[in-house]
Amino acid sequence: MKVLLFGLIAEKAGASEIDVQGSSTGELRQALTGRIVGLDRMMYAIAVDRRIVHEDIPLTGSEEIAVLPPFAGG
Amino acid sequence: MKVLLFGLIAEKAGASEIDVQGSSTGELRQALTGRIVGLDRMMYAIAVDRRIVHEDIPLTGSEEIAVLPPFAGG
Amino acid sequence: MSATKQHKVRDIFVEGPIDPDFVGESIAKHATRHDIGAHEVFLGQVRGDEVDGKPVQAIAYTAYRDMALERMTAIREEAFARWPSMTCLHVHHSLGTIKTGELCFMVLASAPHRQAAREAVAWVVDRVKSELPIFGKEILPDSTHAWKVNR
Amino acid sequence: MSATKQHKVRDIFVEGPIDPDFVGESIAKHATRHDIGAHEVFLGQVRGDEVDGKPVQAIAYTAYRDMALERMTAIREEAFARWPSMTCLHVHHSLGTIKTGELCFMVLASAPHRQAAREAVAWVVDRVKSELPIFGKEILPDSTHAWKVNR
Repeated sequence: MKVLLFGLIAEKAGASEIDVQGSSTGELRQALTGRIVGLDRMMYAIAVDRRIVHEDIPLTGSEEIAVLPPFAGG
Repeated sequence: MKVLLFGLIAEKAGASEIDVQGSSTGELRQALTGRIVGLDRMMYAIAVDRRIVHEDIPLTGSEEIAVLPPFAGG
Repeated sequence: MSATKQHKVRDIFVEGPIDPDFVGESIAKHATRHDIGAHEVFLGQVRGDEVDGKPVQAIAYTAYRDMALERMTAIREEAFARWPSMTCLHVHHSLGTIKTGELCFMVLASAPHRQAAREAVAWVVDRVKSELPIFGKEILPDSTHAWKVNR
Repeated sequence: MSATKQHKVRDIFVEGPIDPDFVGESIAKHATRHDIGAHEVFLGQVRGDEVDGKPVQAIAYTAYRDMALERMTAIREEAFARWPSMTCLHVHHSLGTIKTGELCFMVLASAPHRQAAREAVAWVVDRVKSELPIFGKEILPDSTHAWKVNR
Protein backbone atom coordinates (compact mmCIF):
# COMPACT_ATOMS: atom_id res chain seq x y z
CA MET A 1 0.00 0.00 0.00
CA LYS A 2 1.00 3.61 -0.54
CA VAL A 3 2.55 5.36 2.47
CA LEU A 4 3.08 9.16 2.60
CA LEU A 5 6.43 10.38 3.95
CA PHE A 6 7.27 13.81 5.34
CA GLY A 7 10.19 15.96 6.48
CA LEU A 8 13.32 14.18 7.65
CA ILE A 9 11.82 10.78 6.84
CA ALA A 10 11.00 11.76 3.24
CA GLU A 11 14.55 13.07 2.97
CA LYS A 12 16.08 9.82 4.27
CA ALA A 13 13.87 7.74 1.94
CA GLY A 14 14.55 10.06 -1.00
CA ALA A 15 10.82 10.04 -1.78
CA SER A 16 7.55 11.61 -0.59
CA GLU A 17 5.76 8.30 -0.84
CA ILE A 18 6.71 4.65 -0.76
CA ASP A 19 4.94 1.34 -1.46
CA VAL A 20 5.08 -1.19 1.38
CA GLN A 21 2.96 -4.13 2.51
CA GLY A 22 1.55 -4.82 5.96
CA SER A 23 -1.75 -6.08 7.37
CA SER A 24 -1.31 -4.05 10.58
CA THR A 25 0.52 -0.92 11.73
CA GLY A 26 3.00 -3.20 13.51
CA GLU A 27 3.84 -5.03 10.29
CA LEU A 28 4.03 -1.69 8.52
CA ARG A 29 6.63 -0.44 11.01
CA GLN A 30 8.77 -3.53 10.37
CA ALA A 31 8.46 -3.16 6.59
CA LEU A 32 9.37 0.55 6.76
CA THR A 33 12.42 -0.16 8.92
CA GLY A 34 13.68 -2.51 6.19
CA ARG A 35 13.17 0.13 3.53
CA ILE A 36 14.33 3.39 5.15
CA VAL A 37 17.89 3.35 6.48
CA GLY A 38 18.10 4.68 10.04
CA LEU A 39 14.32 4.76 10.67
CA ASP A 40 14.75 2.45 13.68
CA ARG A 41 16.71 5.22 15.42
CA MET A 42 14.27 8.01 14.50
CA MET A 43 11.29 9.33 16.38
CA TYR A 44 8.18 9.06 14.24
CA ALA A 45 4.42 8.50 14.39
CA ILE A 46 2.08 6.65 12.06
CA ALA A 47 -1.15 8.36 11.01
CA VAL A 48 -4.04 6.22 9.74
CA ASP A 49 -6.72 8.23 7.96
CA ARG A 50 -5.19 11.44 9.36
CA ARG A 51 -5.18 10.34 13.00
CA ILE A 52 -2.09 9.28 14.91
CA VAL A 53 -2.27 5.65 15.97
CA HIS A 54 -0.13 4.44 18.87
CA GLU A 55 -1.50 0.86 19.18
CA ASP A 56 -1.00 -1.97 16.70
CA ILE A 57 -4.19 -1.93 14.59
CA PRO A 58 -5.19 -3.98 11.53
CA LEU A 59 -5.09 -2.36 8.08
CA THR A 60 -7.26 -3.26 5.09
CA GLY A 61 -5.07 -1.47 2.56
CA SER A 62 -7.65 1.23 1.77
CA GLU A 63 -6.52 3.57 4.53
CA GLU A 64 -4.51 6.78 4.02
CA ILE A 65 -1.22 6.03 5.79
CA ALA A 66 1.48 8.58 6.64
CA VAL A 67 4.79 8.44 8.50
CA LEU A 68 5.42 11.64 10.48
CA PRO A 69 8.64 12.93 12.05
CA PRO A 70 8.41 15.33 15.03
CA PHE A 71 6.24 18.41 14.42
CA ALA A 72 7.84 21.84 14.10
CA GLY A 73 4.92 24.19 13.40
CA GLY A 74 4.62 27.62 14.95
CA MET B 1 -3.13 73.94 48.80
CA LYS B 2 -3.85 73.09 45.18
CA VAL B 3 -5.57 69.75 44.58
CA LEU B 4 -5.88 68.17 41.11
CA LEU B 5 -9.27 66.67 40.20
CA PHE B 6 -10.04 64.10 37.49
CA GLY B 7 -12.90 62.39 35.70
CA LEU B 8 -16.24 62.23 37.50
CA ILE B 9 -14.87 64.21 40.46
CA ALA B 10 -13.66 67.08 38.23
CA GLU B 11 -17.09 67.03 36.59
CA LYS B 12 -18.93 67.21 39.95
CA ALA B 13 -16.63 70.04 41.15
CA GLY B 14 -16.90 71.84 37.81
CA ALA B 15 -13.11 72.33 37.86
CA SER B 16 -9.88 70.44 37.19
CA GLU B 17 -8.28 71.86 40.33
CA ILE B 18 -9.43 73.26 43.61
CA ASP B 19 -7.82 75.07 46.55
CA VAL B 20 -8.39 73.49 49.97
CA GLN B 21 -6.55 73.47 53.27
CA GLY B 22 -5.51 70.50 55.39
CA SER B 23 -2.44 69.45 57.37
CA SER B 24 -3.07 65.75 56.73
CA THR B 25 -4.81 63.58 54.12
CA GLY B 26 -7.58 63.02 56.68
CA GLU B 27 -8.20 66.74 57.03
CA LEU B 28 -8.03 67.05 53.27
CA ARG B 29 -10.78 64.46 52.85
CA GLN B 30 -13.03 66.39 55.24
CA ALA B 31 -12.35 69.68 53.48
CA LEU B 32 -13.03 68.14 50.05
CA THR B 33 -16.32 66.63 51.25
CA GLY B 34 -17.46 70.13 52.23
CA ARG B 35 -16.54 71.49 48.80
CA ILE B 36 -17.65 68.81 46.35
CA VAL B 37 -21.32 67.85 46.55
CA GLY B 38 -21.78 64.06 46.70
CA LEU B 39 -18.09 63.22 47.22
CA ASP B 40 -18.95 61.37 50.45
CA ARG B 41 -20.93 58.84 48.41
CA MET B 42 -18.24 58.42 45.71
CA MET B 43 -15.36 55.99 45.50
CA TYR B 44 -12.06 57.87 45.22
CA ALA B 45 -8.38 57.70 46.15
CA ILE B 46 -5.94 60.43 47.15
CA ALA B 47 -2.51 60.50 45.48
CA VAL B 48 0.34 62.33 47.21
CA ASP B 49 3.29 63.01 44.93
CA ARG B 50 1.85 60.58 42.40
CA ARG B 51 1.42 57.67 44.79
CA ILE B 52 -1.90 56.51 46.21
CA VAL B 53 -2.05 56.95 49.97
CA HIS B 54 -4.51 54.90 52.02
CA GLU B 55 -3.40 55.90 55.53
CA ASP B 56 -3.82 59.33 57.13
CA ILE B 57 -0.46 61.05 56.58
CA PRO B 58 0.72 64.60 57.39
CA LEU B 59 1.02 67.13 54.56
CA THR B 60 3.41 70.11 54.43
CA GLY B 61 1.59 71.86 51.62
CA SER B 62 4.38 71.36 49.06
CA GLU B 63 3.13 67.97 47.85
CA GLU B 64 1.39 67.32 44.54
CA ILE B 65 -2.10 66.20 45.61
CA ALA B 66 -4.70 64.59 43.35
CA VAL B 67 -8.19 63.15 43.87
CA LEU B 68 -8.81 60.13 41.66
CA PRO B 69 -12.08 58.38 40.78
CA PRO B 70 -11.97 54.69 39.74
CA PHE B 71 -9.59 53.90 36.87
CA ALA B 72 -10.93 52.96 33.47
CA GLY B 73 -7.81 52.49 31.31
CA GLY B 74 -7.48 49.71 28.73
CA MET C 1 28.11 57.42 36.15
CA SER C 2 25.55 56.50 38.78
CA ALA C 3 25.36 52.91 39.95
CA THR C 4 21.59 53.07 39.50
CA LYS C 5 20.39 52.50 35.97
CA GLN C 6 18.62 55.56 34.61
CA HIS C 7 15.18 54.63 33.30
CA LYS C 8 13.70 56.84 30.64
CA VAL C 9 10.05 57.82 31.17
CA ARG C 10 8.35 57.02 27.87
CA ASP C 11 5.12 58.67 26.82
CA ILE C 12 2.56 55.91 26.27
CA PHE C 13 -0.25 58.32 25.38
CA VAL C 14 -1.46 59.01 21.85
CA GLU C 15 -4.15 61.50 20.90
CA GLY C 16 -7.08 59.69 19.24
CA PRO C 17 -7.51 56.01 18.33
CA ILE C 18 -4.65 53.57 17.67
CA ASP C 19 -4.54 52.84 13.94
CA PRO C 20 -4.63 49.07 13.21
CA ASP C 21 -1.82 49.70 10.69
CA PHE C 22 0.34 50.92 13.58
CA VAL C 23 0.13 47.41 15.07
CA GLY C 24 1.63 45.91 11.90
CA GLU C 25 4.28 48.63 11.72
CA SER C 26 5.27 48.04 15.36
CA ILE C 27 5.79 44.34 14.67
CA ALA C 28 7.65 44.95 11.38
CA LYS C 29 10.30 46.97 13.25
CA HIS C 30 11.42 43.78 15.02
CA ALA C 31 12.39 41.88 11.84
CA THR C 32 16.06 42.74 12.36
CA ARG C 33 16.08 41.17 15.85
CA HIS C 34 17.10 37.59 15.14
CA ASP C 35 16.79 36.58 18.79
CA ILE C 36 12.99 37.07 18.72
CA GLY C 37 10.80 34.01 18.18
CA ALA C 38 7.48 35.23 19.59
CA HIS C 39 5.39 38.38 19.71
CA GLU C 40 2.29 38.63 21.89
CA VAL C 41 -0.08 41.56 21.40
CA PHE C 42 -3.10 42.75 23.36
CA LEU C 43 -5.46 45.31 21.85
CA GLY C 44 -8.32 47.02 23.64
CA GLN C 45 -11.26 48.00 21.42
CA VAL C 46 -14.09 50.30 22.53
CA ARG C 47 -17.20 48.16 23.05
CA GLY C 48 -20.72 49.32 22.33
CA ASP C 49 -22.02 48.25 25.74
CA GLU C 50 -25.52 49.29 26.74
CA VAL C 51 -25.65 51.72 29.65
CA ASP C 52 -29.18 52.23 31.00
CA GLY C 53 -30.46 50.78 27.73
CA LYS C 54 -28.44 53.17 25.56
CA PRO C 55 -25.46 52.01 23.45
CA VAL C 56 -22.03 53.51 24.13
CA GLN C 57 -21.00 55.52 21.06
CA ALA C 58 -17.51 56.50 22.18
CA ILE C 59 -15.29 56.78 25.25
CA ALA C 60 -13.55 60.08 26.02
CA TYR C 61 -10.30 59.22 27.82
CA THR C 62 -8.42 61.56 30.13
CA ALA C 63 -5.47 60.79 32.40
CA TYR C 64 -3.40 62.09 35.26
CA ARG C 65 -0.46 62.03 32.86
CA ASP C 66 2.51 62.50 35.16
CA MET C 67 1.37 59.85 37.63
CA ALA C 68 0.39 57.44 34.81
CA LEU C 69 3.84 57.71 33.19
CA GLU C 70 5.61 57.25 36.53
CA ARG C 71 3.51 54.15 37.29
CA MET C 72 4.14 52.81 33.78
CA THR C 73 7.90 53.21 34.15
CA ALA C 74 7.76 51.18 37.37
CA ILE C 75 5.59 48.51 35.71
CA ARG C 76 8.06 48.31 32.75
CA GLU C 77 11.02 47.85 35.08
CA GLU C 78 9.27 45.15 37.06
CA ALA C 79 8.19 43.37 33.84
CA PHE C 80 11.79 43.22 32.56
CA ALA C 81 12.95 41.96 35.98
CA ARG C 82 10.27 39.24 35.98
CA TRP C 83 10.85 38.16 32.36
CA PRO C 84 14.55 38.82 31.73
CA SER C 85 14.42 37.06 28.35
CA MET C 86 11.89 39.62 27.06
CA THR C 87 13.57 41.73 24.38
CA CYS C 88 10.96 44.51 23.93
CA LEU C 89 7.81 45.88 25.54
CA HIS C 90 5.66 48.55 23.88
CA VAL C 91 2.60 50.12 25.52
CA HIS C 92 0.29 52.73 23.98
CA HIS C 93 -2.98 54.19 25.30
CA SER C 94 -5.34 56.63 23.65
CA LEU C 95 -6.52 59.96 25.03
CA GLY C 96 -9.47 61.94 23.65
CA THR C 97 -12.61 60.56 22.06
CA ILE C 98 -12.37 56.98 20.76
CA LYS C 99 -15.42 55.68 18.88
CA THR C 100 -17.00 52.26 19.37
CA GLY C 101 -14.99 49.73 17.30
CA GLU C 102 -11.79 51.76 17.45
CA LEU C 103 -8.64 50.67 19.31
CA CYS C 104 -7.63 52.48 22.51
CA PHE C 105 -4.92 50.29 24.06
CA MET C 106 -2.00 48.19 22.81
CA VAL C 107 0.58 46.09 24.64
CA LEU C 108 3.25 44.28 22.58
CA ALA C 109 5.91 42.05 24.12
CA SER C 110 8.59 40.17 22.18
CA ALA C 111 10.86 37.38 23.40
CA PRO C 112 12.84 34.39 22.13
CA HIS C 113 10.07 32.01 23.28
CA ARG C 114 6.31 32.37 23.66
CA GLN C 115 5.99 31.80 27.41
CA ALA C 116 7.74 35.04 28.43
CA ALA C 117 5.91 37.18 25.84
CA ARG C 118 2.53 35.68 26.75
CA GLU C 119 2.94 36.03 30.50
CA ALA C 120 4.40 39.54 30.30
CA VAL C 121 1.51 40.85 28.15
CA ALA C 122 -1.13 39.39 30.48
CA TRP C 123 0.61 40.83 33.52
CA VAL C 124 1.24 44.29 32.01
CA VAL C 125 -2.34 44.59 30.70
CA ASP C 126 -3.74 43.77 34.15
CA ARG C 127 -1.36 46.18 35.91
CA VAL C 128 -2.10 49.05 33.49
CA LYS C 129 -5.85 48.57 33.92
CA SER C 130 -5.65 48.57 37.71
CA GLU C 131 -2.84 51.06 38.42
CA LEU C 132 -2.78 53.79 35.78
CA PRO C 133 -4.95 56.84 36.56
CA ILE C 134 -6.88 56.86 33.28
CA PHE C 135 -10.55 57.90 33.23
CA GLY C 136 -13.20 57.09 30.65
CA LYS C 137 -16.40 58.97 29.95
CA GLU C 138 -18.84 56.82 28.00
CA ILE C 139 -20.64 58.97 25.46
CA LEU C 140 -24.28 57.96 25.03
CA PRO C 141 -26.94 59.19 22.57
CA ASP C 142 -28.83 62.42 23.41
CA SER C 143 -25.71 64.12 24.84
CA THR C 144 -25.81 61.99 27.98
CA HIS C 145 -22.84 60.14 29.44
CA ALA C 146 -21.70 57.70 32.11
CA TRP C 147 -18.31 57.12 33.76
CA LYS C 148 -16.62 53.82 32.98
CA VAL C 149 -15.19 51.74 35.84
CA ASN C 150 -12.84 48.79 35.23
CA ARG C 151 -14.15 45.47 36.54
CA MET D 1 -30.75 19.08 7.49
CA SER D 2 -28.40 17.08 9.67
CA ALA D 3 -28.57 17.62 13.43
CA THR D 4 -24.80 17.92 13.46
CA LYS D 5 -23.46 21.35 12.64
CA GLN D 6 -21.39 21.35 9.46
CA HIS D 7 -17.95 22.85 10.09
CA LYS D 8 -16.13 24.37 7.15
CA VAL D 9 -12.50 23.30 6.80
CA ARG D 10 -10.57 26.55 6.41
CA ASP D 11 -7.14 26.68 4.80
CA ILE D 12 -4.73 28.10 7.35
CA PHE D 13 -1.70 27.81 5.06
CA VAL D 14 -0.13 30.70 3.19
CA GLU D 15 2.80 30.43 0.79
CA GLY D 16 5.74 32.49 2.08
CA PRO D 17 6.02 34.74 5.16
CA ILE D 18 3.09 36.48 6.87
CA ASP D 19 3.28 40.20 6.11
CA PRO D 20 3.19 42.34 9.30
CA ASP D 21 0.68 44.58 7.48
CA PHE D 22 -1.65 41.58 7.27
CA VAL D 23 -1.81 41.57 11.09
CA GLY D 24 -3.08 45.16 11.10
CA GLU D 25 -5.53 44.43 8.28
CA SER D 26 -6.89 41.40 10.14
CA ILE D 27 -7.57 43.51 13.22
CA ALA D 28 -9.06 46.40 11.22
CA LYS D 29 -11.75 44.04 9.84
CA HIS D 30 -13.23 43.74 13.34
CA ALA D 31 -14.00 47.46 13.78
CA THR D 32 -17.65 46.87 12.82
CA ARG D 33 -18.10 44.30 15.61
CA HIS D 34 -19.27 46.41 18.52
CA ASP D 35 -19.36 43.44 20.89
CA ILE D 36 -15.55 43.07 20.76
CA GLY D 37 -13.53 44.63 23.58
CA ALA D 38 -10.29 42.67 23.31
CA HIS D 39 -8.03 41.17 20.66
CA GLU D 40 -5.13 38.89 21.57
CA VAL D 41 -2.55 38.05 18.91
CA PHE D 42 0.35 35.60 18.87
CA LEU D 43 2.98 35.83 16.14
CA GLY D 44 5.78 33.34 15.54
CA GLN D 45 8.95 34.82 14.05
CA VAL D 46 11.81 32.71 12.63
CA ARG D 47 14.72 32.88 15.09
CA GLY D 48 18.39 32.87 14.05
CA ASP D 49 19.28 30.08 16.48
CA GLU D 50 22.75 28.56 16.25
CA VAL D 51 22.75 24.91 15.16
CA ASP D 52 26.17 23.25 15.53
CA GLY D 53 27.65 26.73 15.74
CA LYS D 54 25.98 27.91 12.52
CA PRO D 55 23.14 30.50 12.48
CA VAL D 56 19.78 29.49 11.03
CA GLN D 57 19.17 31.59 7.91
CA ALA D 58 15.64 30.40 7.13
CA ILE D 59 13.16 27.61 7.84
CA ALA D 60 11.57 25.73 4.94
CA TYR D 61 8.12 24.60 6.11
CA THR D 62 6.18 21.68 4.67
CA ALA D 63 3.00 20.06 5.99
CA TYR D 64 0.75 17.06 5.69
CA ARG D 65 -1.94 19.47 4.58
CA ASP D 66 -5.08 17.35 4.74
CA MET D 67 -4.36 16.07 8.24
CA ALA D 68 -3.26 19.53 9.45
CA LEU D 69 -6.53 21.13 8.26
CA GLU D 70 -8.63 18.34 9.81
CA ARG D 71 -6.80 18.74 13.13
CA MET D 72 -7.18 22.52 12.95
CA THR D 73 -10.93 22.25 12.37
CA ALA D 74 -11.21 20.08 15.50
CA ILE D 75 -9.07 22.53 17.52
CA ARG D 76 -11.25 25.47 16.33
CA GLU D 77 -14.44 23.68 17.37
CA GLU D 78 -13.05 22.83 20.78
CA ALA D 79 -11.81 26.42 21.27
CA PHE D 80 -15.27 27.88 20.57
CA ALA D 81 -16.81 25.31 22.94
CA ARG D 82 -14.33 26.19 25.70
CA TRP D 83 -14.64 29.98 25.25
CA PRO D 84 -18.22 30.53 24.05
CA SER D 85 -17.89 34.32 24.36
CA MET D 86 -15.09 34.34 21.73
CA THR D 87 -16.38 36.08 18.61
CA CYS D 88 -13.56 35.25 16.14
CA LEU D 89 -10.50 33.04 15.79
CA HIS D 90 -8.05 33.38 12.91
CA VAL D 91 -5.07 31.06 12.39
CA HIS D 92 -2.47 31.31 9.62
CA HIS D 93 0.76 29.34 9.09
CA SER D 94 3.41 29.75 6.43
CA LEU D 95 4.66 27.09 4.02
CA GLY D 96 7.84 27.41 1.95
CA THR D 97 11.02 29.21 2.89
CA ILE D 98 10.70 31.82 5.66
CA LYS D 99 13.81 33.86 6.41
CA THR D 100 15.11 34.68 9.88
CA GLY D 101 13.17 37.68 11.23
CA GLU D 102 10.08 36.96 9.11
CA LEU D 103 6.71 35.87 10.55
CA CYS D 104 5.54 32.28 10.02
CA PHE D 105 2.55 31.89 12.37
CA MET D 106 -0.36 34.03 13.54
CA VAL D 107 -3.23 33.33 15.94
CA LEU D 108 -5.79 36.09 16.56
CA ALA D 109 -8.72 35.73 18.95
CA SER D 110 -11.32 38.41 19.67
CA ALA D 111 -13.87 38.52 22.48
CA PRO D 112 -15.91 40.98 24.58
CA HIS D 113 -13.38 40.69 27.44
CA ARG D 114 -9.66 39.96 27.62
CA GLN D 115 -9.72 36.73 29.61
CA ALA D 116 -11.36 34.63 26.86
CA ALA D 117 -9.19 36.06 24.07
CA ARG D 118 -6.00 35.60 26.11
CA GLU D 119 -6.73 32.04 27.21
CA ALA D 120 -7.93 30.95 23.77
CA VAL D 121 -4.80 32.22 22.00
CA ALA D 122 -2.48 30.49 24.49
CA TRP D 123 -4.40 27.24 24.17
CA VAL D 124 -4.68 27.32 20.36
CA VAL D 125 -0.97 28.17 19.91
CA ASP D 126 0.05 25.25 22.13
CA ARG D 127 -2.33 22.84 20.36
CA VAL D 128 -1.19 23.89 16.87
CA LYS D 129 2.46 23.44 17.83
CA SER D 130 1.92 19.97 19.28
CA GLU D 131 -0.79 18.52 17.00
CA LEU D 132 -0.44 19.89 13.47
CA PRO D 133 1.83 17.84 11.17
CA ILE D 134 4.06 20.71 10.06
CA PHE D 135 7.77 20.13 9.44
CA GLY D 136 10.60 22.66 9.45
CA LYS D 137 13.98 22.35 7.74
CA GLU D 138 16.44 24.85 9.21
CA ILE D 139 18.60 26.22 6.41
CA LEU D 140 22.20 26.79 7.53
CA PRO D 141 25.15 28.40 5.70
CA ASP D 142 27.18 26.25 3.25
CA SER D 143 24.03 24.48 1.93
CA THR D 144 23.69 22.41 5.10
CA HIS D 145 20.49 21.99 7.08
CA ALA D 146 18.96 20.55 10.26
CA TRP D 147 15.39 19.49 11.09
CA LYS D 148 13.58 21.59 13.66
CA VAL D 149 11.77 19.85 16.55
CA ASN D 150 9.31 21.71 18.80
CA ARG D 151 10.32 21.75 22.45
